[in-house]
Amino acid sequence: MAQILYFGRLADVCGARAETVVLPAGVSDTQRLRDWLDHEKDAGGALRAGSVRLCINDEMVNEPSAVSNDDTIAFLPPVGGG
Amino acid sequence: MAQILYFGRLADVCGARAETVVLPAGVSDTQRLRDWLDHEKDAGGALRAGSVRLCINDEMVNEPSAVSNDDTIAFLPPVGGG
Amino acid sequence: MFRLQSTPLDPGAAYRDFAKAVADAGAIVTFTGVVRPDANGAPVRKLTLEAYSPLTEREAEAATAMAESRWPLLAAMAIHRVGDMAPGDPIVFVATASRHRRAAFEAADFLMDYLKTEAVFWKKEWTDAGAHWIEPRPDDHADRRRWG
Amino acid sequence: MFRLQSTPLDPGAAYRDFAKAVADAGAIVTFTGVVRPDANGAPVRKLTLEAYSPLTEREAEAATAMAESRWPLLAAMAIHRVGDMAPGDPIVFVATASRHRRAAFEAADFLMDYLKTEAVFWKKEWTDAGAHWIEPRPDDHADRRRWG
Repeated sequence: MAQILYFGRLADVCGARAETVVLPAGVSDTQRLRDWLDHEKDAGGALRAGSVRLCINDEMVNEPSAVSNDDTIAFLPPVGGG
Repeated sequence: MAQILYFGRLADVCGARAETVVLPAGVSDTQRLRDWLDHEKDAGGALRAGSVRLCINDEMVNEPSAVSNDDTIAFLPPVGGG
Repeated sequence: MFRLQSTPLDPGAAYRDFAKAVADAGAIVTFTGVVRPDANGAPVRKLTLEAYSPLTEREAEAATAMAESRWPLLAAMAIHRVGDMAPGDPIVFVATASRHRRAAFEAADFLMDYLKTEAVFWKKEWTDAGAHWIEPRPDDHADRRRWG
Repeated sequence: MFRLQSTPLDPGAAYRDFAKAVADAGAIVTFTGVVRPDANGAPVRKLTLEAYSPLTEREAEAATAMAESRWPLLAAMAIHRVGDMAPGDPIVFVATASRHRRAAFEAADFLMDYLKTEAVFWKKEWTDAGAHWIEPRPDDHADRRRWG
């Protein structure tokens, strides 16, 4: 099973900060993951937005990247501290 | 009598930080004061230097300015703190 | 050096610890970011800062290392709060030390621009008018671009 | 606000007093100038700072007022030591507060450039190689000219 993390406003949109999911056959890269999860969570495009970056196993990735049921995948909306 | 103040390195050059002097007749402006005191104190030009600014009664002055025996006159070498 | 902190941040104490460790410095610059009491005219009740450990720490460490390689610093550090804060609470403390002041000023300025635009944090502001997520202002991105 | 001080300067405590008085600030920048342990390779034994009261205070007050009129500050202050100091002792502490950070950074930077080049102080440095009076470096004057 894959671990999915939602940060910032995406946690509000998805109603969770973390969840485990079984990736269906065919959800094998980040593009397909975004499309599938956005539909599953009824996120209205929030998970597909270009401003949202993805992190796999605590590393920022260029997209598309492969994903599997062994991964922890984090959805990061625009960042900023201070 | 006029009060003369020497700051910074001018106190070392003149061997005093403050002194009272009677201005001779004719020492009526800052230019004449510089010439006369530089000679009196054997200051080797230190009191005549353009980099040394004069302050009369705690106010910076443009030169030449009038001086009298009622004044406190300060010789200020280049400043800088911090 | 970078540190996340979930307890209240004391910039006065942080200054002392930092200064003690850089005996050779001629110049020490600090920046403290504080929760403002109002946002768009509404009183702020709370600010929540969320980080993603260990990604947040790793990237912020890289930014302080970049500052140390770009300017002749004796030290650079940042402490950043996470969790819930009230107006007036410090959010972030940055300190830089160098022999001469220009390097310390520029490096602190650079680190704040990094923290505002690239550091891995999310901020939620709670006012009487509701809660919303804060993203960097256009000014923050413009400031960040000054450093290439 | 400007203050001359002949007793040791504690930047951590000065920070706390300053921050308490500016509850609305989002950004607080501080600069601390410290006596360096060496000069041209020789260990420094002592640094003596001389001021000319009330001229020094009056002109430095005017400089902080100029900073307050030029940038949208909530407050600006400087504390400057006089008398004898040892390596590691703080000489000067500047603090600025504003809603956004750019104003606080620039105003602190400006005040330090003023203090280095125009503030009415004289500095004598005592090393094993002898004592000499320190005047502003060319870099200090170049920095000062940035503000017109």
